[in-house]
Amino acid sequence: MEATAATPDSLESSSRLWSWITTTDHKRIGILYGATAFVFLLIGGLEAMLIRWQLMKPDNDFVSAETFNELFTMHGTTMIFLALMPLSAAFFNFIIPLQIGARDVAFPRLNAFSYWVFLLGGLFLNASFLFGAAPDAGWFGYANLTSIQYSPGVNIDFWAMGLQILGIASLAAAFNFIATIINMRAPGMKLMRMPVFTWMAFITQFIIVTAFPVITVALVFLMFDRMFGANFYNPNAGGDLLLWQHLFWLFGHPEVYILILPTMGMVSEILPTFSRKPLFGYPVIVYSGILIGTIGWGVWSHHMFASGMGAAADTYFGAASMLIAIPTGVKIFNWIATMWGGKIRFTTPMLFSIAFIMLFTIGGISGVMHASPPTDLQQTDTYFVVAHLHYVLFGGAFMGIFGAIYYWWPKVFGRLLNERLGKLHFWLAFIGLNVTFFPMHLIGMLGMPRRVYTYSAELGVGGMNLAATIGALTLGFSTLVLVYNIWHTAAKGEKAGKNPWGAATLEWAMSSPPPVYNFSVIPEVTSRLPLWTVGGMNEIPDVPPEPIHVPGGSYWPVLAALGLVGFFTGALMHSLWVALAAAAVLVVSVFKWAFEPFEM
Amino acid sequence: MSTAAIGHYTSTGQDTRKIAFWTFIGSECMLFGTLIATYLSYEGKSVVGPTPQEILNIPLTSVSTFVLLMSSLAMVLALAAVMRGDTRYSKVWLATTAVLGAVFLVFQAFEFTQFVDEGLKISTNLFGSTFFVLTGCHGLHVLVGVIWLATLLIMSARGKLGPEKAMNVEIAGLYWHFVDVVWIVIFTVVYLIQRGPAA
Amino acid sequence: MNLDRRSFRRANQLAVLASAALLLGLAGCQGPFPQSTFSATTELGEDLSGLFWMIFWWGVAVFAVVQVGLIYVMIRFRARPDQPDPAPIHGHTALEIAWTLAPAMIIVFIAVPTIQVIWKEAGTDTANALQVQVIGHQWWWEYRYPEYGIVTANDLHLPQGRPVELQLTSADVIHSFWLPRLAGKRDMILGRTNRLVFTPDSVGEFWGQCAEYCGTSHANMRFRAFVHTAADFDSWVAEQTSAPAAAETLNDLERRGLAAYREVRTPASNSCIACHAIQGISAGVLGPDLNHMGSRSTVAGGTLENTADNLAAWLRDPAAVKPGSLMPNTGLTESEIAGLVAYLHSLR
Amino acid sequence: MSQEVLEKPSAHPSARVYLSIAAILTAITVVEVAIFYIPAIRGTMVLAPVLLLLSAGKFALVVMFYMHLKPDSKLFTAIFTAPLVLAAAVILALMTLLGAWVY
Repeated sequence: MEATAATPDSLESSSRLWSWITTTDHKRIGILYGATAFVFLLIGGLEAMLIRWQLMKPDNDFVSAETFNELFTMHGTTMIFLALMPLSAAFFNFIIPLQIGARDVAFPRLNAFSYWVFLLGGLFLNASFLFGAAPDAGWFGYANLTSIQYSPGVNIDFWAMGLQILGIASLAAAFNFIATIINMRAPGMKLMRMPVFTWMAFITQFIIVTAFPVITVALVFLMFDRMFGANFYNPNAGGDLLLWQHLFWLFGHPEVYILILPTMGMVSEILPTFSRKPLFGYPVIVYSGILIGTIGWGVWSHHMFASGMGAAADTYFGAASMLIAIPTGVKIFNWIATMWGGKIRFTTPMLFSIAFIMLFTIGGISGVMHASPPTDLQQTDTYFVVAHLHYVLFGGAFMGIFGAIYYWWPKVFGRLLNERLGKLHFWLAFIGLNVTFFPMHLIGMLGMPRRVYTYSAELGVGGMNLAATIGALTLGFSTLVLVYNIWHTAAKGEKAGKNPWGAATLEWAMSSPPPVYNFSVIPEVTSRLPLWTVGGMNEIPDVPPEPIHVPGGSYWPVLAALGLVGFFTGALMHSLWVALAAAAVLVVSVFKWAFEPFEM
Repeated sequence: MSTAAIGHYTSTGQDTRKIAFWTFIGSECMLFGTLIATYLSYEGKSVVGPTPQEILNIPLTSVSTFVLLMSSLAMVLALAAVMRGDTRYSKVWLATTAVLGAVFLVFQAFEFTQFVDEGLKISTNLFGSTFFVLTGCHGLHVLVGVIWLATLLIMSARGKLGPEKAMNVEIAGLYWHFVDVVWIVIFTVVYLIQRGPAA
Repeated sequence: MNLDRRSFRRANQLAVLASAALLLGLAGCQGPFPQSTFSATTELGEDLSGLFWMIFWWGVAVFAVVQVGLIYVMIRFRARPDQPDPAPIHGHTALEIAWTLAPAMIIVFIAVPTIQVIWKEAGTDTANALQVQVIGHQWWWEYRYPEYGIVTANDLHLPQGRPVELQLTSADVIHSFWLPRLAGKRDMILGRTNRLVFTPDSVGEFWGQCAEYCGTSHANMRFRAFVHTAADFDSWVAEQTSAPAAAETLNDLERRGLAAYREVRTPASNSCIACHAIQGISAGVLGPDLNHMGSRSTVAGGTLENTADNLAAWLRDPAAVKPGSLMPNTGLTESEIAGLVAYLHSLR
Repeated sequence: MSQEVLEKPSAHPSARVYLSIAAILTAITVVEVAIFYIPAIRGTMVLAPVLLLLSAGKFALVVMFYMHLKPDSKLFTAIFTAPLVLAAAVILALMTLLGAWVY
């Protein structure tokens, strides 16, 4: 999806492709993240369609058991690591510097490195399909099914190393954004004057920085078990299989807050704009976000209530998991209060944000249902949990992200997406989502476990599975409506001025798409809603009074990324030479990068 | 924070790289924390093979702990020298830090080979797996530190490490001290407090 | 602007109607659900579903409050032409406290009964409970009754009225024993023994399935539980502990099957006796115990009814019935299959 | 983390301070190893808490003085101690859940 270039004056460079490969401009890296993540979203969606087609009727033989197991593993891994997180990262990259009044992120080349490691990691993971050895132990990959004894193929090596690479990309980006948000805010923008999207992104980065090391260690243990015969997950040597589950979910639950907090930030930007009213209870939303981030670290074992940890652990983790419903509930009430007394315009972003509130509430409630350990004994590992997670991740995260795509599209590309096509996309997605996932609550309670490639007719859930498949096809088609909308408005879309929606935050203070230096003069803010407050910020002239130095591109990040991923490829191939050669490329690139004159 | 003039406006008056690096150190705390948690959770659960009491060499590791402590001292003296623009002592102390780090690595390599000879490999038992991954990960960090210090030494030798570059040395110092602090925890938790049933 | 509101309201009603119809229509027209969590028949199962319905109705209440509030706000405060910009309200502390305490109260109402049920289930005494060791294998179930010295597979037989304690473990990867109508689920992990205690109250056949993804044929790892009256259970035990019929009493078809069973094939791991156990004939432990296999309700880990042609289809090509099955295709001839089916079904 | 204008640069301590700290660290290490070799304490339950306290002392000394955390802005203290506390909590939680407190 070759995006239309940003304003012509900002992107003069010899060849367009090379300028994209060596770009260090946070806006272009954001577009790259968004485009790549959207392609992976379509791949993940295709996997979902195949899964639903196989489960359409009992004892179906559309795909083999092995293929189905690869499909549901890759659907989970792709949607979480290759679609949802990078789509959030696309908005982090493009919008955060604009919202805090900065010219770019703190370390532009590190930002480029993060993107290229992400892209190569995604290709590395999906290359497994070419070798007919796609990962097939679930996105969670419980121990000792992933051991060399029970998964002798390279499937799990692709999966474990793919996640390691993607982990490095997320960590590198997280350090970058934390430094950017702390140190590059415009004068006058105290922390409590930052836009809510930047706040939620800030919390998300701290969760990434503390959660990803845990899964990195768990994956290192798995790789040492598989490649060097270590005993971390070997019960015969005294190892405990629950070590993997604890380490994975210690990362896994903060991970789901990494997935949802950015979207809560997006919705908190969209609702005030289309209600023409400031966000209700800004400090409460910020503190409840922080609370969600911290309590999120104390609840991981609610994924393990059936593993027999004992009554004391179940009691603590059950109570702590229920506790998280309170800050989430507070946010939902604050969003509704934002709309209360407002002047609500039902544009596409607004529709998606309202649907986010509705569907995330349903997901939150079905979540509380299995926060209680005894009820979880019936619900865990069934389609009830599949319904819960899709209501919070699709109904929640993706609806919010679709809203944000329609909301910030004019700022990124200079043209508005077509509203009528947008509403068609919304209604198809809203109906498709409910038709697909609401019956799954019932399918789960009626006895269908998760991750089964088929089920018997006597189970009695054939009809509802058929409905879910029809709903899934509607969802698939709705996403294609968005693709058509993008293609249709690429040339003919309505031109967007500086502030097409009349929003209040800094990113709407410059032209769309923004010039490469973002702000002709560094903005100075005196209010949380600079564009809505009289004297809220200084005047931003269209032409910079004195020339602004814009750092050029650099090819060392992409080379370093190639070196890093090459090293993992060498490890996968059990070839020391490939690994050493790639490591050499990485080391040389890092040194060249460190000593390259790069004036911020 | 007097080490480097700040080129352009920052919200907190601190150096952006230093903020990013302290975040990195926080993240590394979680990495080593998980490794140590696994070591302690699995301590005493090995079914077979040499136990910590039988195989750990306390005198040798006490000396290597002392070596790493002294390298931290050398590091701060190096930073002080770079800040005062004293090129001679910058080179002396940077070299001392790097050499002490290398000595620590030699001690560790010797310890590893000795363990393997005495029948403790990564695949032998739980103790072998957790011990080698924990101390190996720390050793890798020391190696990266030694390479980083060597680079600074070369920069200083070429006269490109004046007081205006002191922040580079301070950040290298943060990394080095952190690696030393992690070893302090490992030395106590793994070597001195040998929990679990004696062989 | 009008178009948006009208299309919005009509489409909204359509969505609500569609979801409601779907839910009611489909739920009603299905037959009985053998693995439904709604129809528990033990005290443990009733505790679990009691908690579920309690939380469910709290959920419906919260859902109603949020959706009604949302829909009211959308209709009441939608933008009217040339309406002045609304007053910029930033917050309201009393409201914030109110809707923090309200969810907190609901959480307390949910948490207290939850904790009671947790400790009640953990504390049930198992003094005279029937001990059954349940061992998960890649993709079938092994049961052992130490009290009676019985080893069987896939069909779990239990007496009515007597508490039973299942000692759950696994022989390979992690499985999860899920018997919705009697006991909920509990993971089966190599190196640990988990327990599940319940008292079957009503006689009948109850279906269960593995709930933790355990490899290629995770979907085919099913089992059935049979609750008998005390008398029927004792006769089942008697039947299971009886010695197999002597070789002479077999008719010649069954005898041919016994010969095929005993035959050492090439490679040796293809021979039945390498993996299976029949009293006095073979003592293999990798595959299910075949003593009294004829009296079992299903074949191939609970996926096929135990009829002659199902058993024949299974013997002919195990991987077709259970993909990835560890039972190799031993290339049996049709006559060997016919003999084996007759012989195995003779083991009542 | 309120916004401070360019913070007054606090001078880094003199070499003498660093040397004294190095001496203390060495002393503590010697004490730790010595305790390890005293049979009276070795087998008892008191060994672990004492050694943990001593190493915590060394940890604090290095972090506060060599890493200059004490005089530096509270921002760095916050960024470092939050994950540190979380890591300690993870260690205790995992040891509890995996049943490591058995003696």
